Amino acid sequence: MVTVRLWGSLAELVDGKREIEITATNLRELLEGLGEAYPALKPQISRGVSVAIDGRIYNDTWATPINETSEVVLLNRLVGG
Amino acid sequence: MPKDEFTPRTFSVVGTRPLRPDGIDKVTGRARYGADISAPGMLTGMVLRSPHAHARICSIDTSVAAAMPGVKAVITRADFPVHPENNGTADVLDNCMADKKALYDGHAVAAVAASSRRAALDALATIKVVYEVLPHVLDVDEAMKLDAPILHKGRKQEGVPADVSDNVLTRTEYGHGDPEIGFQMADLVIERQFKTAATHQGYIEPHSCLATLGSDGQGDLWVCTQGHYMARNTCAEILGLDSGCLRVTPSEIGGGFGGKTTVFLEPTALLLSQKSGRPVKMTMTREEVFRASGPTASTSIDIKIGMTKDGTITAAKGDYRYQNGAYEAMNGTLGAMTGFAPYDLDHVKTVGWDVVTNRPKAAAYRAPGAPMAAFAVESVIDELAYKLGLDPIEVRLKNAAREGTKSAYGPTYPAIGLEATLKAAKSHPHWSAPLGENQGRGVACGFWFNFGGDTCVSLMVNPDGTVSLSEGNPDIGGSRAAMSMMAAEELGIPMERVRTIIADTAALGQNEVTDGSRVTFAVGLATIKAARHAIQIMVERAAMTWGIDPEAVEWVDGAAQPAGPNAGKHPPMSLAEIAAIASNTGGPISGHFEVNAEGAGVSFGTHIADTEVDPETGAVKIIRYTVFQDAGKAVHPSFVEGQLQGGAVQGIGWALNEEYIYGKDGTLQNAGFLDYRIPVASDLPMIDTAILEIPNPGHPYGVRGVGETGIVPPLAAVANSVSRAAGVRMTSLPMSPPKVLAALKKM
Amino acid sequence: MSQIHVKTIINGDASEFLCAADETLLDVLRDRLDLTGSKEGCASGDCGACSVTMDGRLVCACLVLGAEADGTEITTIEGMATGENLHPLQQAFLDHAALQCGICTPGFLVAAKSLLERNPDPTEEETRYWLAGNLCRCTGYDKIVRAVLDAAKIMRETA
Amino acid sequence: MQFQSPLSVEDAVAFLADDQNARILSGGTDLLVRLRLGHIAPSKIVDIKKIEGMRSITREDGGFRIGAAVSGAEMNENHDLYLAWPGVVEAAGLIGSTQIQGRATIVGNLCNAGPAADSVPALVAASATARIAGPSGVRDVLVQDIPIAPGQTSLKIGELVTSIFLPAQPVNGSDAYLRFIPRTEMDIAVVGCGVSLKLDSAGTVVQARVALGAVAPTVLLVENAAEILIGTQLDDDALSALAEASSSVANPIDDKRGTIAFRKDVSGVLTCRAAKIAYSRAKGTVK
Repeated sequence: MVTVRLWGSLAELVDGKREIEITATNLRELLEGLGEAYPALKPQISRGVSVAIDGRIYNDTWATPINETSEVVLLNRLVGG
Repeated sequence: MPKDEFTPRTFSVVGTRPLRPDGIDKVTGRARYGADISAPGMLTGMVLRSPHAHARICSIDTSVAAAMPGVKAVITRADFPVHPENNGTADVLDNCMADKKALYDGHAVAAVAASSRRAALDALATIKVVYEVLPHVLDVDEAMKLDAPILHKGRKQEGVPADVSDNVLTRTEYGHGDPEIGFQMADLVIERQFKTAATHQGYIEPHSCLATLGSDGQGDLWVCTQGHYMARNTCAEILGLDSGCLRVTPSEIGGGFGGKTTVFLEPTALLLSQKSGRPVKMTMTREEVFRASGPTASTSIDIKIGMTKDGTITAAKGDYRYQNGAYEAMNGTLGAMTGFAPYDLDHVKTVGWDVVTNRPKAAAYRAPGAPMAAFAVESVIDELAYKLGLDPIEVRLKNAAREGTKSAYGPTYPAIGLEATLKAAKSHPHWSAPLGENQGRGVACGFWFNFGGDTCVSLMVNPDGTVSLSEGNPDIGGSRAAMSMMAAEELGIPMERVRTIIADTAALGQNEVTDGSRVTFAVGLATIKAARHAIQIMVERAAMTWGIDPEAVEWVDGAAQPAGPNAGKHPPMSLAEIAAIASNTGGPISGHFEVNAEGAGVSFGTHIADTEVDPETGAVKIIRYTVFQDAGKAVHPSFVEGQLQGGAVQGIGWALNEEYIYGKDGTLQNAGFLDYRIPVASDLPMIDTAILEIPNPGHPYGVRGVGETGIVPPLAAVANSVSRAAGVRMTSLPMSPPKVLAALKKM
Repeated sequence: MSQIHVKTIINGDASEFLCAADETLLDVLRDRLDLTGSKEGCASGDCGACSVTMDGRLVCACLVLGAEADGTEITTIEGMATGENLHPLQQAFLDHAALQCGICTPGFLVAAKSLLERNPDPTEEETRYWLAGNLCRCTGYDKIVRAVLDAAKIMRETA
Repeated sequence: MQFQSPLSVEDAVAFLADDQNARILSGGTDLLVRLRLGHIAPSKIVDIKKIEGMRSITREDGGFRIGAAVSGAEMNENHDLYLAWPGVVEAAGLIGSTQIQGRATIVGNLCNAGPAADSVPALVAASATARIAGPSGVRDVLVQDIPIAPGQTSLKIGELVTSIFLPAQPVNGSDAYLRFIPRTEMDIAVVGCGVSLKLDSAGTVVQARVALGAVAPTVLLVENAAEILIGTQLDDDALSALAEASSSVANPIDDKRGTIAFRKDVSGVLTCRAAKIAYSRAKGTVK
């Protein structure tokens, strides 16, 4: 199981839980698992999220590995200039 | 776990300051920018724009224009063939050509293509648009009220409360701990509201493109853009084309700063070309650039911070309300994520609001959303330090985020360079230099994420031993030079032997836009990997020539050589030697690398600003300015300095005089360089820089993006400096002379 | 609209063109004569990207009518280098990395050349004020000013 | 649109009298901007630069006659003119960038009748006159009588200003002009102030004229400035009375360039600063 930390306004969609647990070994499993376990998160996930894994930020790469001890934080999908 | 790419090494090319390969073209006027190219039979395309801030478009009559001599095509929104499914693309189309409503002064409503500029202008003048003028709203706090004029219905996202208007599209909350507990532990709590005006990226080259599109859907587009793949994909989606049929070639780009990360004219130009059967060139006037392209958000921000007598921040709260113009954007979200990012906080809560108003659609502007947030946060920290009698750098050092700090936006930081920039600032002579009468010194920190994204590089080894490198990101500040340097470093040959070009969309795979300070990091990474790929092939060719196993060959100083005593004795084969016999050893040699380069390292900077305030007029003069920033590894230090200097000066302009000024009717009053006051040479001193190099573990050479962070601290650094010089806290940008004088008079 | 016949000397070469009464010198240079080195950044004289000299006087080509060029001598960025030899200012801009995007560079070079012709040893302040009509959004002007001062020094030493 | 470049004043007058939609082109730095923005659509452009005398500065009665097509840069390069009327030359020199200076003229600055025209307060303080040619001949009028409202002048159809006359600068006389702008260059004046002073040999003011720009629809003469300054040596009391007078006569608007309160305050500040410069120039302590 991986612990996923949500940002505040996402937590409001899952009964105020700031952290949720999900079975995932990579980014793809994480994003799919979240949407299935918590349908309320689906609209935001389909609009796009970034995921910080051990302090580095990922957007798309499905195969990015996630360990049980990894720090996983969901972020709004980032843009730059 | 993501694997570390960085290995410490010594460099022979990286870190030097060679001349840029595109330099001679640019100093002789030969370089071709967006508007510098023509095509046989070319028409001029021009746009008719709404004079109203908010109006229903009742009807558009183009019949007179269409019948005029020289007019070859006239289009309105009704001529666009598809409605994109993707909300973001639908917004882009709506911004390119208004549908049922004009949402801001300058919103495009029709376009013509004609045989001359004069004919196009005359035709535009005959187009009759019947508008029903609607009430408009420009200010973010006004737009959030329930009784505000509403731009779009039904776009509120989940999480936006019912007690704000439909103009509020998103509300985002970040943070951890409980600030209310933290404020109890503070010796001093300061809460203030801040305002910042909308500013424009201010690139000197107006948007321009030359489009050809046939009735068969085959097209070519020449355009000044930060992302030609983005331009291709967006235009294809908007026009219902196969993206493979549309080839986009980027021109030299005359500045972007985020403002050229979307399309404005391109779909219109393509459609006009298709309708007229002729190439169509469109170039915005400067007035159009200001009225209809790229400003960033204006903001209203509440910050509350508690501090103990020894300078420890006990709690921090921020409410960031940003208006993004007429369509969805996420500047407020990014403000809420970045404002407190430099600090190690136990109790922090930030809320970001993204709101629409009757202003042009906000485009990204260098670290979008972050400079305004830093202005507000760093101002309160400065005021706390001042009132508690503490050194403002010491206070920041005491609270600085470092490796292992849980950031205000969530993740725990890996190795970062904030502390190093603060220490460098503290020990720099600037910090201890004496100040004169009416002068003040301000310091501020800034943070930006930096990105990677889709990237392709191809590296061709030519028969004469030179190397051609193709990358897919427009070169906005010297990236061709940086790529040639990194390829040369890796291959072990002189930089002059590597020529880098920007390939068109048909010549290389998908590349993310030149944004997010990503190019030197991500394209650099792909360049190094492509060079390694070519080296692997060259090693195999040498091994074949020598009749030994490729594992027994290594690449040293630009040549293959036997590795270890068992490989046998062979003189090294240079790159040129291997290239010369490529036809004999299997054929041409090239390396390539395609990647979605994720995991870019975050970036921090600290700026010191000295200003002098004229107590009788409120005029502010920048006396001295120094930038300290972590570059990971500066590939070309002059170009890194240039990024830091340019970012600082854009921030100085934002702090002092730049602003979008609207009349009561919602029309823009200063759509030109005369009254949109970007800094001129005589406004400024030299901008000193100190580049720190704390390697980015995610890049083979330790490179970190540097382009954006430089604009984050200056708003606050200048405001803190002016506040100390004037003896009154400045909370509204720009700090134009009337505002400063009014503040002085209130004291 | 009848066209006006104009005879000029541009970058040392006799040049004739027809233009409409409302066409600017910048329009003529870029669209009729293919001299696209002068850039249009504003068309209102506020950015200096179209700087050229007319009878030795620095002007914005966007604020001169094509018809006014009749009988004058115009110099543009395209006339600055001699064959393959760059002008010392051009070389200094390269040496100092005084350009990023490069769109303002032709205007700065033409304006700086005009400065050094009048004042071979300008101070930093004189340089900054002379160039105040040339906008640059990339560099913060630091490296541009250094390049001009350095070129001035080189030109004095080799004069 | 037609383009004409007459060789004589008579021909220029004829072109202008003949066509009310004709516009005069001298430096063109305002005309071409308005043309490009589509704010005007003249049927005829009359370029006056080829008319004899339009591009020269000549001595006349101890003063200077400045042709209507003389650029700011050319004024600045005339050393005698600068020595006599440094304030006027500096005011002309503040109009726009180096590039604009190569073209812009004080007559154009005057005849555009913009409230913020830099050279006009300096010319008014200097008691300059404009020579006007028209269908009914030539007349001379005070510069302050030319602008009558923003964008409007007292010139009649067919008339044009052919030159500006700056009178002889008296012994112990000089002038100064200062303006306030948000940046250091490239802006339109938020407040402008021209001051012209004559002193006696003891350094006491015997003549004074103060004019303000950008704080009213047209240039303002601070009528009681002479009363306040004459007989003083610009002591602190005189200066604060002057500042007060200047601020109270200013009648500005709020716009994108400044607020009413700011413009009134800064009118007083600039008047004092300009007066001090003019005073030290007149005393010969500053050249």
